Amino acid sequence: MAKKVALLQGNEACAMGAVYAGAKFFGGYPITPSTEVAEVLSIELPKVGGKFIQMEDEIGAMAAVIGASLTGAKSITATSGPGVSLKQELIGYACIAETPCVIINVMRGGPSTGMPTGPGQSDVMQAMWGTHGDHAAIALVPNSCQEIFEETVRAFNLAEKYRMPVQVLFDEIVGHMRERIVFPEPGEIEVIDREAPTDGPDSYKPYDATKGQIPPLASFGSGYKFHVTGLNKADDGFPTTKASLVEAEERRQVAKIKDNVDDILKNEEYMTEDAEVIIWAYGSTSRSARYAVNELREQGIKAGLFRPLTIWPFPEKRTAELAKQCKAIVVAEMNLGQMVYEVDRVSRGECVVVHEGRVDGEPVNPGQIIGKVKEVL
Amino acid sequence: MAKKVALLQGNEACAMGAVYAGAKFFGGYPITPSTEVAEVLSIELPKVGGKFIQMEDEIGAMAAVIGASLTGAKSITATSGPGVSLKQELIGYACIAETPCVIINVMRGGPSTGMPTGPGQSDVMQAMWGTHGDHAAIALVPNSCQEIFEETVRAFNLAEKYRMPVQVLFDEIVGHMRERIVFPEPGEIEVIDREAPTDGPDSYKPYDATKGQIPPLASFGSGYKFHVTGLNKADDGFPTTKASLVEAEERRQVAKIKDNVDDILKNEEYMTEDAEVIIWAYGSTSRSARYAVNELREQGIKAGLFRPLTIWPFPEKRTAELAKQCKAIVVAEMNLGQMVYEVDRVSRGECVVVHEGRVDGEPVNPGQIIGKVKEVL
Amino acid sequence: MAYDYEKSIRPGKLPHIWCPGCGHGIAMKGLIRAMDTCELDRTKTALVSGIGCASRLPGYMDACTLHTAHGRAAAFATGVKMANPEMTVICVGGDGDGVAIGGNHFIHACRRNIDMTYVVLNNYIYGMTGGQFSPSTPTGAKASTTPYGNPDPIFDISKLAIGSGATFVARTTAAHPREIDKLITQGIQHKGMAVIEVLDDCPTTYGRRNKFRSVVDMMKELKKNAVPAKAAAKLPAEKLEGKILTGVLFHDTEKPEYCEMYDEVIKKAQGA
Amino acid sequence: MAYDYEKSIRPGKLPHIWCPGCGHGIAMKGLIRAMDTCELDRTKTALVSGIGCASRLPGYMDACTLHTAHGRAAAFATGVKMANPEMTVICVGGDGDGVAIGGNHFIHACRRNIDMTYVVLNNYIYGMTGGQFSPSTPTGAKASTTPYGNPDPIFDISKLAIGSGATFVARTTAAHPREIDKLITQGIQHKGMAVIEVLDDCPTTYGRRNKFRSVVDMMKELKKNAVPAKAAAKLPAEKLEGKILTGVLFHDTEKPEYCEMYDEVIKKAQGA
Amino acid sequence: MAERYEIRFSGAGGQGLITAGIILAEAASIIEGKSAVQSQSYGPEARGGASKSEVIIADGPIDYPKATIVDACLAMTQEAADKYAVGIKDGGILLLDDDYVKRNPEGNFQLYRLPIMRMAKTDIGREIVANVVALGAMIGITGVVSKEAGEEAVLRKVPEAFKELNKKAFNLGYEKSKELLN
Amino acid sequence: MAERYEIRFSGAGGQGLITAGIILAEAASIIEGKSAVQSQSYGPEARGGASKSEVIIADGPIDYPKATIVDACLAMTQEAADKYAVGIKDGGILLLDDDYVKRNPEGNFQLYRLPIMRMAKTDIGREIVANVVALGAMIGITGVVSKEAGEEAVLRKVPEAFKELNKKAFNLGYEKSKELLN
Amino acid sequence: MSGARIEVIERNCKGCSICAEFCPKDVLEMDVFLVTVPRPEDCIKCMQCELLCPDFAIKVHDE
Amino acid sequence: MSGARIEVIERNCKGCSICAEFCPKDVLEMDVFLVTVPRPEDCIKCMQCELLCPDFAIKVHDE
Ligand SMILES: Cc1ncc(C[n+]2csc(CCOP(=O)(O)OP(=O)(O)O)c2C)c(N)n1
Ligand SMILES: Cc1ncc(C[n+]2csc(CCOP(=O)(O)OP(=O)(O)O)c2C)c(N)n1
Ligand code: SF4
Ligand code: SF4
Ligand code: SF4
Ligand code: SF4
Ligand code: SF4
Ligand code: SF4
Ligand SMILES: [Mg+2]
Ligand SMILES: [Mg+2]
Repeated sequence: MAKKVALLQGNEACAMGAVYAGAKFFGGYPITPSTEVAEVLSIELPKVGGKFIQMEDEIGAMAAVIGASLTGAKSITATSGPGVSLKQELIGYACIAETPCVIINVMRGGPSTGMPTGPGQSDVMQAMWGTHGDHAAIALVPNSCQEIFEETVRAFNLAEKYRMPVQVLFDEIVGHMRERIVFPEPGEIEVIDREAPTDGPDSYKPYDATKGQIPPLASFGSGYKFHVTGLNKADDGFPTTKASLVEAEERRQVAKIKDNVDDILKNEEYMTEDAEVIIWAYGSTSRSARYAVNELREQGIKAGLFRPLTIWPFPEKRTAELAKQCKAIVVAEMNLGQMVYEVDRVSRGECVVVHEGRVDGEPVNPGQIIGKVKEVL
Repeated sequence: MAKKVALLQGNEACAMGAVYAGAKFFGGYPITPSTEVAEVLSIELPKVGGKFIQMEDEIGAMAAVIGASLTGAKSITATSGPGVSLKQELIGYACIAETPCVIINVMRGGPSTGMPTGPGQSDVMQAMWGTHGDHAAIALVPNSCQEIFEETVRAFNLAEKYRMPVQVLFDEIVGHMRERIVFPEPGEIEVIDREAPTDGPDSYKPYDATKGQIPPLASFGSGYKFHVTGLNKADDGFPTTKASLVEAEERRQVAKIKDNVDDILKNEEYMTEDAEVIIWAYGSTSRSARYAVNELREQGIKAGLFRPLTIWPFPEKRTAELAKQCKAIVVAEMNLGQMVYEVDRVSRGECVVVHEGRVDGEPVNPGQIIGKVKEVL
Repeated sequence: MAYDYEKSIRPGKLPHIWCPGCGHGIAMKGLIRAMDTCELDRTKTALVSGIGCASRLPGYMDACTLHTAHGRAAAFATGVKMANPEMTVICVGGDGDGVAIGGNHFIHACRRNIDMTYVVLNNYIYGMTGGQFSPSTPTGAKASTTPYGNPDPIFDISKLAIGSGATFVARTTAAHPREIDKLITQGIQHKGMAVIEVLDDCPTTYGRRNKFRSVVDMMKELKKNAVPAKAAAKLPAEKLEGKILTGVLFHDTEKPEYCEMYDEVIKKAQGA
Repeated sequence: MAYDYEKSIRPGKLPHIWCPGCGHGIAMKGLIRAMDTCELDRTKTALVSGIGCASRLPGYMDACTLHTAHGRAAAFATGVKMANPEMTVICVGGDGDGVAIGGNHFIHACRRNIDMTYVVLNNYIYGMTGGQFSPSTPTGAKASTTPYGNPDPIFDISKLAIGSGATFVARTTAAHPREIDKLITQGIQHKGMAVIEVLDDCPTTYGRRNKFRSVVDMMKELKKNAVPAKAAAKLPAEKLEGKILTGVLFHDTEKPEYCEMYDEVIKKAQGA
Repeated sequence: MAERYEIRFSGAGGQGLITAGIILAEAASIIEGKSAVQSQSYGPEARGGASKSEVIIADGPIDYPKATIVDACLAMTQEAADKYAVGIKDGGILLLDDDYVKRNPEGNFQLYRLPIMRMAKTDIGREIVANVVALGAMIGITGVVSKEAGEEAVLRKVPEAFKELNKKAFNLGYEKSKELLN
Repeated sequence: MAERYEIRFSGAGGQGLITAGIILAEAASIIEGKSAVQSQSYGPEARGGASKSEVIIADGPIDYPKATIVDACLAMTQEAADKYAVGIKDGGILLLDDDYVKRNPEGNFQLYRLPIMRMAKTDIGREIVANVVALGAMIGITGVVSKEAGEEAVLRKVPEAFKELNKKAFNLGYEKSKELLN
Repeated sequence: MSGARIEVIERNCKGCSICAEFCPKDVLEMDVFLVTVPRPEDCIKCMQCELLCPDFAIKVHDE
Repeated sequence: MSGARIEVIERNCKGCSICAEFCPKDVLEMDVFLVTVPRPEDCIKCMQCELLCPDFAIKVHDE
């Protein structure tokens, strides 16, 4: 039987991906250009017995999402730059309390209110460093409607598997454009649920490292009574200031990502084998970059594309390898220079690293990338 | 006549520095370990006709500070990690609206609520990347009570001169410890006030680049009628989506810092001339580092200290030079690795760059730094 | 006869961005008339707003205008007023901006009773983002995020203002233009926190979805449902079902104003 | 006779961190008695708090306990309740946590009338951070940030709850221990948003600064100023100067509860 | 890239041109199995005056999702014509509403004019279907998708009650455009 | 580093030991012109049970502001003694309240005992000055600052009305400690 | 009573028809996106149109 | 009426003296940081002490 297909906006695909992943709770506050994610989920979630709530602000939305997740419901919120900035404190809470949840950031232009209806890619460093204190981060950056669907599912999987908030960032261009989506059949894409505790209610400890780097999380209401806090805590979940316990917990929470990068990283390469210049790009910009690579190849220039789908943790190993192989890396982003700092760092001076960007609300187009490539060669 | 001296906490020194710099408005919300800054200003500001207001939360505090600054009052807020996370959206607003203000972050331990009474240095990357969208940042990191006084004055000067928010970050250790302070006489330290417009009210444009990279800012109530917004704007202050205008404004706001790094950077070096290993440290950790350097030198190891007082913009040039000169750089910070990424980046593989940190609420002590130095040599 | 609004509006800013029939324009005219009645020196008048269609209003006005972040108008305004009490401070914004994300700053400004006038343009919807429900969207109504009808109970914004300590609270609608400037004028003249709720309309995102054939129907509905508070006092409860009480709802001249309270602090500090 | 509190408290957690004489401990006992009276299954009971001394309370209780970020208890609790309506949700927190930084979540939870019980331990100060004034610190009082006396007017927390739509609102004090559990019990049994304000004391950061010789004096003051709302109704205004009305202040059984409203949404969505 | 075909629909907000673009994209990608990307521009936040909707159709995958050089453009109002009848390729197609666009945009294109709004109002009796009339005309002129695919896509999008109306509108636009070609 | 001298005051919160540390630091840095750094530990947020206050005194600048190895330590309660009478250097000084500290901490130090609380209560008549008695004793035993500097620092800190009381308390502690030394 | 001169600022008028609908004397009429003034002589200067126009697009002048 | 057995949990008692002060029968007395029970026989079991103790440190048992 033929698969279900539809022409969907990226934002709509994101919502459908969440439903496919088993989302049962959305808490949000409307903001351009992310509103369609909420609007579609307000239709779809109640159909599957899920809950949609529009909270009083983005902070409340993030709080509700964490609270809901602690009852076992897969939870998601969607917003844009200003909302993400407001959520920073509670994103840190989700990290330290190790609560799975998915945060969609449909990136618009500018700092502050900026350019609400214009695209941008200027929140990518914030995705790693936005909240205070030490913490790990996972951030995904799809570049098509189909991929937004799939990466939203992957975001839920990673959130549940690693017990932490996962951000999916895509710019307004992919968020609002429409493409054909082929809906996967149930089971066609793996859907991961958080691990249930093996211990009984009496011996259960929510952060028991002896249960593995990612201890199982029980659900409120399921017979377990436990404590969750945003303070530094011991393995039993209760606040502590005992140096050894604090240090161990904080290091575990960062290590659980560092030690599993290969499972979390995902990227695509196009004509990189013999490339002398690599275009390093993600999101809608990577589409311009691919277009540029084709043009450049036609002109006999050995260009290739490296496209991360996971930007946090940073694809350090592969980027470093490519730096050794090529003459130059052109980092194309719709900003004034963000991921380029990471690319530059891991390249260790092995090749020229340059940035090509813009922040005027227009996409980084193939022409300017081609120009930059010719400039550096 | 002998100068006034007193034994003050770092937090108290910060408040006195603000008064010296001419602060006339404080808007805040209490949070450990920064409360003494507010408490002292609640005593001192009304004495000089200034205003102290405790707002309903940190967001309101940041808003009040920006609003007050637009009337011409030098304005300041003081908080700690969780509060800084909440302020992120409005820090971006202060950037794009180019409103001078000073934000004190007395750094505590952990993400989220973490360890309120424990020290940390885990908010330094957030100081650059915490808010969404492209923007510039200035962040200062004093390491003694006297220096907190002086750097608070410098923070106001830089805020007024460059029309932007300036953050002063110091950890709980320097914030709460007491040392002798020698109060400078009035005029002994330069105090800079924002440039007044030369144009009359009719021709005045708040972002007129023809007036220089940092256009003068008029004050509400002084006879000028103008518009301030957080949207991308033209030079007249009104929102625009015209690509060329948006791009020009955003680039100017980042360039004004890039082009003036030498004026903004400040750092101290100790025994670096012949150093084979450089300890790169700031805040209280730099005091441990200096102690370590002395010990190491006694043991015949050529160690030196590079101590930035300005971490944002990043002291790129000098760090790169040192990387060329030495065998290894040990970046010591009370975190799991933050500024070390920047040091690593600009070192371009010229020397070994390692991190020595901890996040258990205890200071990074000289012993562990010495150990690390010996390990890398 | 014909009123001269233009002298209060920044040259070249009209036509404004609001949709055909948007009630915000009617309220803006009322605000201008009130500012004229109070003879406000525009260089000493700050118009502060958050984000939203309503919040675009200050940008058109020839004054000290501050278009802040979503929900933060009252807090920015508090800073402006505290730092320079000479200024007349007027906040203008939507229902979402004022009492959804802005709720905390709104109620605390009311509590402090700081001398400002807050004009809420309540079109019971998030207009600018395309019509999601707001805390004042009628229960059961259709919005882009309530496809099955709105489950949320509403805030009575005026009641909230009274409950949180504002000392002058009044309400009217876009269909009562003369009352708009009358009430805003009283609000500006009142020393303390004044909240004026103006019920208006968003034909684009609310009207269509909720079966209003045109903006005119929305205006007529406002006209029909408005009952002056004085008159209402004499009516039986059932007669007030679904009605909107208009006019001055609360007025207290006893509670001290915040900036004056702070002047006392300064006196003590300097006296000591 | 002697009440068995221990079975509700996590083993080894006593003595608690609160200072000698801190009223929070008295309120905690009342909460335990109420939870027992309502025979709450602790595995189906969520105790949610923000940050502050009061917010440390859930950590001692043997239940599903959620110690959130400062001011966010009501919002986290809303997520818990919506996602699993089977749970009994009780928020506990201080005055600062609840109505300063937490004000917006507090009033919106009241507006939605979601089925939870919010116990505000109002010691009219920010205790945990060392005694800065809160929105309920009496005007004129001394706090670490009001060296010249507090210029801020206060929130009447119960009035705020009523003004924002809560359907059960009651108040008592730490000096009236039996009333604490009586009112919390009613709050838990009430279907909808119940707010119980318990006025207690912070001898460490408020008492000393404000010339209370001891915590006992603070308790006596609470006893002295409390007037049952019913009795007060019959007293002349001047007799009520500086008094605290106690007991049930507001009770509405008409307004629909939020989770039930949302069940209707689900029915429609699945019916369609 | 050769196989890309770019179409732009422009006019006043509320004229349903975004829908026209969506229907065309569905005809191409869902019904004819080609690749298609549809996108639009917005004014401040979610609203604004003149609006445009673009559809890119190709046989292979479409990388760059925005218009590069437009093959065919529709302008329903003067403002739209002035603002969006740009970046059209030499010899490209430009269809204007005969009543509402008085001034022809500068440039070297195959220019066509149809009184689209009037046709919708008078011939069909409902202004709101002007976008479908326009769609029919654009398909007729460009032939980027088949008449059948276009018609089916239209019918899939509209509720039962309006199918006939829209079918008439689509065909009217299609036929009239064919007449222009002869 | 040789010239560092580290002193720790510990006891129950509210016994005024932070003040004792501050007074000592002022005596050293403001009055005697040495370098001094005073710091303290806190419980959760701003409060908590046993508390400590540390003072580091040196002739030159003080880099590391926290204790490395303590030269002299005061413990006013058993809890404080158990928790904070650690990291004291071999042969270092430890002063205990004779009534409130029953168990001696392990370690090789010069141990001194004085009934500090009792002295304050009975001899001076006010428990709250126990911290000043303790300060006098610590200065007497360690000689880290002169008696005069200590006394002046105390007097600078207290309001007129309490100067006599505190002077007596300081001297009492100082004298009694001297007796111990003989 | 004598009529009035009613000025329509065409570039501001968005054709919402509020003025026409609320005019008690039917002085105004809509021409699709623009208001017109077919019967100025009937105007009683109640000012409703000017007060209610959201777009600063209609003014009632004495004549 | 016969007195009661009053149990003081010493490790919980913080010596706030609330129980002693509010005891109507003066059954309790403070010894600096701890409450003592010099006159259990006078106890009328009003439970005030137990109800008001913030520290779960005093219990009134039947005897
Ligand atoms: C922090 C933040 N969250 C959300 C938004 C998106 N947003 C802009 S305006 C608005 C609501 C506007 O509604 P209202 O205040 O009622 O004004 P109206 O448009 O209805 O006049 C929202 C949610 C934003 N700009 N910033
Ligand atoms: C975001 C944030 N801001 C501020 C603080 C600091 N803080 C912790 S508790 C508290 C106030 C506590 O007062 P209250 O809620 O009345 O509880 P109490 O301690 O009086 O029982 C504050 C301001 C914080 N932890 N997080
Ligand atoms: S969307 Fe609604 S509120 Fe916004 S301008 Fe249009 S009509 Fe007015
Ligand atoms: S500080 Fe106040 S509120 Fe906190 S525990 Fe002590 S007495 Fe209680
Ligand atoms: S003034 Fe009154 S009568 Fe005259 S046109 Fe306007 S609405 Fe009609
Ligand atoms: S009310 Fe104003 S905008 Fe509307 S039709 Fe009349 S003149 Fe035009
Ligand atoms: S029960 Fe009553 S009488 Fe007995 S000790 Fe306690 S307070 Fe006193
Ligand atoms: S009330 Fe409790 S804590 Fe206080 S003295 Fe009595 S028993 Fe001890
Ligand atoms: Mg609105
Ligand atoms: Mg409190």
